[in-house]
Amino acid sequence: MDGFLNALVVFANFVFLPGLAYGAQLALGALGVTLVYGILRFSNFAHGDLMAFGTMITILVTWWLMGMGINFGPLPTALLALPIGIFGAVAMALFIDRFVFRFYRKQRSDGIVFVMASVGVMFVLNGIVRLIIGPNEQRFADGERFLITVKEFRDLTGLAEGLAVRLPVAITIVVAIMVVAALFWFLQRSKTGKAMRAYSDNEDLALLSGINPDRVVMVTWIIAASLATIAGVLYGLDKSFRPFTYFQLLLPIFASAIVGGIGQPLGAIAGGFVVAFSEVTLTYAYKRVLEYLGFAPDGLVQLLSTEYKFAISFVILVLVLLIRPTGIFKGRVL
Amino acid sequence: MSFLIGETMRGGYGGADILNGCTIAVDKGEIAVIVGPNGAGKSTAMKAIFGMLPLREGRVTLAGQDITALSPQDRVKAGMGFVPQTSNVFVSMSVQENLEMGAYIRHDDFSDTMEQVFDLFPILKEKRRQPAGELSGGQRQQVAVGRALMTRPSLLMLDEPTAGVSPIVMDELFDRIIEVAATGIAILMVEQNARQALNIADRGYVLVQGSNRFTDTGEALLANPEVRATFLGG
Amino acid sequence: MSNTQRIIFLYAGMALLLAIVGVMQSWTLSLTIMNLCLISAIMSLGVNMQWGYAGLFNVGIMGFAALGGIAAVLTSMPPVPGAWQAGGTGIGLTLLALIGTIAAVIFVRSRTRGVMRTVSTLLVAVAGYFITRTFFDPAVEAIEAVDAARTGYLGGLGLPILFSWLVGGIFAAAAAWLVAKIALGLRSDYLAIATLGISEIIIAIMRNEEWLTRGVKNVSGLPRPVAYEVQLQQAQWFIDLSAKLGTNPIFFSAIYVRLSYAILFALVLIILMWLAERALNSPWGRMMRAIRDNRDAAEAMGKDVTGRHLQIFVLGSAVIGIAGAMLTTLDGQFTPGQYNPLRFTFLIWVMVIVGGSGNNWGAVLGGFLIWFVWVEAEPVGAWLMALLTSGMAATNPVKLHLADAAPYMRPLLMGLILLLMLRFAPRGLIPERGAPSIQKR
Amino acid sequence: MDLTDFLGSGSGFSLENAEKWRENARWDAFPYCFKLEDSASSHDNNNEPKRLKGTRMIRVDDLHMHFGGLKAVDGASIEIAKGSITGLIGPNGAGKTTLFNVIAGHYKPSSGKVWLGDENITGLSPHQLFHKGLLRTFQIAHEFSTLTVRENLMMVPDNQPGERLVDVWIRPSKVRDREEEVRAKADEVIEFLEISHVADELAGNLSGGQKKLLELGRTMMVDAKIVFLDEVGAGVNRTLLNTLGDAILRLNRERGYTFCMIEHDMDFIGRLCDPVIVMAEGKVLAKGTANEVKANEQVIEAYLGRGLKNKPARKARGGTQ
Amino acid sequence: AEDVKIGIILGFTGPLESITPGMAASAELAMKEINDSGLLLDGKKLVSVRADSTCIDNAAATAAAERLVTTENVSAIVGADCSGVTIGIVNNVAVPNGVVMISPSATSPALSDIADNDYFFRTSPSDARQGKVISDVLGSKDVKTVAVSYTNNDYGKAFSDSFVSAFEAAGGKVTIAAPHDDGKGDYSAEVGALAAAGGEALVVLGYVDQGGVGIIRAAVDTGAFETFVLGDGMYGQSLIAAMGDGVEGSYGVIPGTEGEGATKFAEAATAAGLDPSSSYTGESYDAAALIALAMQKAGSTDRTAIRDAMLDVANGPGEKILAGDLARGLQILKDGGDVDYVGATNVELIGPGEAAGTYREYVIEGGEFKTVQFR
Ligand SMILES: Nc1ncnc2c1ncn2[C@@H]1O[C@H](COP(=O)(O)OP(=O)(O)OP(=O)(O)O)[C@@H](O)[C@H]1O
Ligand SMILES: Nc1ncnc2c1ncn2[C@@H]1O[C@H](COP(=O)(O)OP(=O)(O)OP(=O)(O)O)[C@@H](O)[C@H]1O
Ligand SMILES: [Mg+2]
Ligand SMILES: [Mg+2]
Repeated sequence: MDGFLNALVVFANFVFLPGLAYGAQLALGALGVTLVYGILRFSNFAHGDLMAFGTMITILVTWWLMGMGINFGPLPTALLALPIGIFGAVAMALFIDRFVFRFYRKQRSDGIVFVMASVGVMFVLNGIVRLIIGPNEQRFADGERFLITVKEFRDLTGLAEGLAVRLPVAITIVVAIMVVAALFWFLQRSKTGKAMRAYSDNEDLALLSGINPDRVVMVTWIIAASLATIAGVLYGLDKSFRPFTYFQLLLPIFASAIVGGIGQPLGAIAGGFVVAFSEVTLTYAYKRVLEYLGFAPDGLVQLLSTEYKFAISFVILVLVLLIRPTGIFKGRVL
Repeated sequence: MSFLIGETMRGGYGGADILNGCTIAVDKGEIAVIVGPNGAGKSTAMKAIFGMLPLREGRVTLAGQDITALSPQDRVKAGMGFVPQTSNVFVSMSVQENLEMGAYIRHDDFSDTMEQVFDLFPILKEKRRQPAGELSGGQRQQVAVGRALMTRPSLLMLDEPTAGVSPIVMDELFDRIIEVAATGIAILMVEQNARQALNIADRGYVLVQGSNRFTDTGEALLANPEVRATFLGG
Repeated sequence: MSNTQRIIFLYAGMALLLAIVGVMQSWTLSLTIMNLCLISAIMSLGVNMQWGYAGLFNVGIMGFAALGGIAAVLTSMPPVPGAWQAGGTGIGLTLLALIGTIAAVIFVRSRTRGVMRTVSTLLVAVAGYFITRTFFDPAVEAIEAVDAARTGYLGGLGLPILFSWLVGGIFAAAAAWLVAKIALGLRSDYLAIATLGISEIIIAIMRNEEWLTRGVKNVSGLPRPVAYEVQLQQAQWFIDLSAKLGTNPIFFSAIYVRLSYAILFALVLIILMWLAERALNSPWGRMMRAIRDNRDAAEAMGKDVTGRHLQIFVLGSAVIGIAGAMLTTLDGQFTPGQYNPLRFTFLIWVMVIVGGSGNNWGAVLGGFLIWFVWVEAEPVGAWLMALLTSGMAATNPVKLHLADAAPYMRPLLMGLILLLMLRFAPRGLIPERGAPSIQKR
Repeated sequence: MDLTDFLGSGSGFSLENAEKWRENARWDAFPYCFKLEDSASSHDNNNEPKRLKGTRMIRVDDLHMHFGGLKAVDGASIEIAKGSITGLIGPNGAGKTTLFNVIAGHYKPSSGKVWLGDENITGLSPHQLFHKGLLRTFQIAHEFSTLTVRENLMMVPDNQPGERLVDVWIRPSKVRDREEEVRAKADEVIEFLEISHVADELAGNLSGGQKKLLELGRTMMVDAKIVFLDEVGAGVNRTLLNTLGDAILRLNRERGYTFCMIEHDMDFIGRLCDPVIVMAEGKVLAKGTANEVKANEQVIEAYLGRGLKNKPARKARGGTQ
Repeated sequence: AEDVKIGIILGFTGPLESITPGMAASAELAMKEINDSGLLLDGKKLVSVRADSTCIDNAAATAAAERLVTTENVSAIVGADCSGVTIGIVNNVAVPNGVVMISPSATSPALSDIADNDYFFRTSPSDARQGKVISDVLGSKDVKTVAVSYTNNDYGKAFSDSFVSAFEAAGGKVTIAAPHDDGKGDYSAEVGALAAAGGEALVVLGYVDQGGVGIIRAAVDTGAFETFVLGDGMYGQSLIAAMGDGVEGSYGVIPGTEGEGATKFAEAATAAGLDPSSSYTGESYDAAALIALAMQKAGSTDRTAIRDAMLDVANGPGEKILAGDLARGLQILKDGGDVDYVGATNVELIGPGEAAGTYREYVIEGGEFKTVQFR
């Protein structure tokens, strides 16, 4: 019995929880991407850098708060600073929309032109963030890091293996669930949400129904920028903040959004977990788990070496798309 | 002075003008029908009246107010409803949501109106949960008209509402349009089922190359042999 | 301004930019930039075929460029006899086993139906996998052990590196064929992510299959198709020639080498451009645009959409592969680590779109211009920053911070220029002929 | 086929011109796209067209097409005789378009078979069917929006050397010659459809009706065995539609084309079609001549209706102007 | 006297962007020291010109280097950082134009036998030796099994290879040697595999501000390993700041001298507001210092003359010159004497111009790096 429990704990500690954490982090990022994708109909390459921008502001405010001696008990102070970070990111997003994307909207440009414009924005944000906070890793996490550490878990249960649960991860998962529920409700049920979907479906007809396109766009950016900041801050709390890493996150985030089905909030969540778990489960060496279950494998029982983790997540992705050509949740074809 | 007047409208899509000084007017409680060959500029005229095309010349007035400068959304708020000829439904949204979007600017309870639309087009009630993109061509057309009716406009503009609908539904539709007009709403429509349409029309316009060729009552146009032969298919 | 005039005007402008660099900075730099411009232009031409002609959203450019790169290694590097001795047989057997497995799978599939078919296919495949591995693993280990620090791989064929440009095209075409078979059924962004994924897989393989590519240890010292500067500097004829021209041999050797590359690259570009223009302005190009516009209708009009997509995907990828091989040739080394999506995929896309997708001249111009900006954004950015801070006192902390941050002006400037260009030419600098002035989307 | 002889003045469209044509010969002198024997005007006997009645062309066997739970086509079996103009009518959503889509290879049926002559064509792809002489139009126009109208037509003919890259690169003259022919043919079709003034306009910019005309025009570019027309008439001016009807008749009589058309305009159906098949709810409801069908109670109930209810009231209100 | 330009080409944007500013600043620190002394070639001043190698984009790096050499007319170059771009620049720019280039951080063995016409040098030690040193350290602690995680580039790969073979030759067992990619978001998969393979310690051969620290963070979070053995790239105050107790008791080696060179450099750097423990700062300082000394020795800023004087000043015989002591070195050379530059990292250019290096073994105790011994 102990063997089984130990196997379970090992699996949970090294595969399930990390996958869950990473998946939730990707999912939050993908939600923002998928929203812009769904409503404004282009893939926003600046999303990673928008995440970095919002997080940067949050970090600066957090430092200031810390300097003032303010903290948030066991929770990270950054959560206090988050609203201001969100505000900053939203302001930035609206500013960008006003001076970049609006023009193309009026021109009725092709989707691809929007994408390229977002690449331009990405470069600019890239520069701005580095100009202000530099390219280095920044730490801003305080408060408790663990809900339970490996050692505490072992002492508590008397098992040979331990299980660590990190507070930022717990927060991320809770937030991800709340956000997706809210977003889903908002888009499917609320009047504004429906107006947004209508706008994304057929701009002209939306106009004919009296929907104000500027408002739809504004709301979209507000939500997307908020999501970006939340995702960025939670990610930074759990791992660390480095502009370059945030930019690199773009790829798995896009993968998540697309494999889940473009424009589908639930898909973004599912996609995040598919990507995360395919990375973790397929490259994990199952030797220890099997040993606890009473087998004695000679090798590491690793399906694929970790070099291929990124590649394997894409293999899974391609496979998913071959079975469901428009993503897990039947996204749109633009 | 009619309720809606599009006066000596001139304009196009950038190249040569499509509208060459045509004038369209309709009064409350009246049905006006525009007919004409393909590419005559009928849809363009509708768009111009709705503010979706910049006018180089001419003006549009609604209830005596000059609305030439108003944006389409503001025209919706001013009581105009429009069913375009093509892409006139939200394909990814369900039938019911399409109708709800029609009522977007209404803040009252619009469930009666929706019931009325469902009465008019019973098939839509059956398909209320289905995405409009999966409907048959005629069903889509019904959704499009239904959506416009949901606004409860004081002026309803229909660009070929009966294209692709079955005879029985077409009759229903015309019946309903007559009823709607009887409640004091102005109706402006473009039709290729011209004989049926002129039959119920108070006014008819024959548009050719962006200008008025004939303007008369529906009956008179129907009786005119030249119009019949050249534009109504004999 | 007519389209032809516009083309001439913009190309002249581009030439002027390069000339300005020549005068203000140096001619070697100008030529260096131009050589890369030529290669970028070819890549961008390849992408334009896929996107501009047929609307295929390929985001796997990186993978095809890398395949071109590895072609350069496999064609031109000398074989490593030790490695062949150690693992050649093993690799040969692996290949046989692989072919055997595929044959067996095909055989089994032709003889079975339904569930049995899936089950037996799976069984045969798994068995084949293990058999292959038993040959493969020891062979790899043996090969990688042969002087790991310097070789540790099989090496290449030792042929002149110019061949590799063709081979690169063929490699990329073969891979594209496979990718197309798998993924071309997908539409727009789903195809994009699939191609992106496949290109990541290609790179992962190149980085990790050391026996073939040396992996992250890189392969350097690829032979050159043109002379080496150092040798030129010592050759008597060259010294005489440069004396006659009144230049310094070191400077002249650099110019000479870069010019030789430029001529080779330009030749390739001109040939490809001729073929591409010819194709685009023919009924074939018309058919492609029709397919792009409405695939269902094209299918109903008797066009084999899948087949055509396959064709253009393979052709476009081959062009990218050629450019990839050329790039590796110019670099003189193969570094799998350098293939990242930003530089090798998105930058190329920027070239195509800024230049004008659907128009070969536009795409090529985009390749030139964007590469130029990519390189020149750095010094110009630093210069701007210096200008910006020149008014501040030398000890001003803001100035110090900004001076340190000068490198980040590069992305900033790059982004701004990109945004400006898109703003003033949203359909590209040289838009597609008669491109949509369609009001509705 | 020799077309060029028939190229008229090539002048652009003008209304005066068009009207003159109309007055003169009611289109009879106007070339379709093939060299046709002169024949009596189809208008004289348009209710009883003579037909090359022949053997079976298309047979659909107990066809089912389900979308999830929805049975769009639910066990339809129809036959289309060679040389006929078969009408297909039915209420909106009856499954007519879906049936077309299955026959034309856009959907794979859930079950059932489709035969072209003696050949089982179920599940063949649209482009394969095109090469077997099966053409179709789309109910919602599927123009190539960034191609000009002429290019839209010119891309249709198959086996163009210009569509093979190798020929493009090494045999330009062959390509050019063929291109000339195709262009000439396209111009004829354009003139016939009264859209010469927009021949060089991008198809995306056409009016709704013009797009439908273009849709029909594409089927005129090649020799077809059977053409499926999905509501070509919807949105097309009735005068022009009559002309199209004549053209269809002539193609049918003189070239032996088989047609199957969906249409909601009963006059049009009545003038052209024999037999008429009525579908409802995915099944075949009735079949017969136009007049038989018009008299069928069930068809009236489900499809034709009994005319306007409000019309008398309306008349009473007449003259409010 | 007029200014002498020195190029600094490092990856200011791209994957290494967080360590390159410190490297460049260190090189500039050496230049400042020399300028302040006023002794270089009758008071010539060194001016640094930075250029961006991007670390990964060969083509852009070549163009940037080309600009340094042909436009800015630099006398010599400090750089580049990553091996790939370094090779590219050496082959396509430095050698053809005859410019000395000293890389502080490119470690690839391929650079050892490059046809460089003697224009290329590096102050970073070859990894082959370091692998052996770490193996020795483990031996002395009686550690028998370890797992290895290395950064997936030529540095990490070669390092790991040399370590694994040294360790196995010494009777140890490597349970798994798995690479990690820098700049990625998540390392759970890698740590999962490493943990499953197990071992008494985890040997991390990566960068402290890149994936290396990510691996350690994930390992500490999941309790996979308690002791980490750190390669030179992992040394840095930021590691302790980031991981706190997590790395308590871990140990590792960095190139370092027994003498005061490193300490002196640390002092000077700290005074200038730099973090001396950031990766490759000492090597960068040394690269710049060597160039200046070679100029002084050659008595000219001619590119080839610098090349010819390089080995003279870097190696014995002569007066040993430490970091922070450059003025003295310049003076000796000016007086016609000989120097043996030791610098911050105990520079000894051997054979084809590479550093031999000694290593400092340290252990992390009480949140500080404590020197154990030199190897
Ligand atoms: N792709 C689809 N997915 C789901 N349902 C569909 C789809 N296409 C058609 N349907 C449904 O199938 C039924 C038949 O549609 P079809 O288009 O064949 O009708 P139709 O007879 O052509 O009608 P109309 O005269 O209005 O064009 C309709 O109820 C429609 O909602
Ligand atoms: N978006 C557009 N851009 C450019 N030209 C256009 C556009 N839309 C329509 N046109 C042109 O304007 C003319 C009139 O078009 P319009 O749609 O008004 O015709 P219509 O009278 O509604 O015809 P139909 O009965 O066929 O719908 C046509 O010749 C068409 O080619
Ligand atoms: Mg119209
Ligand atoms: Mg239909």
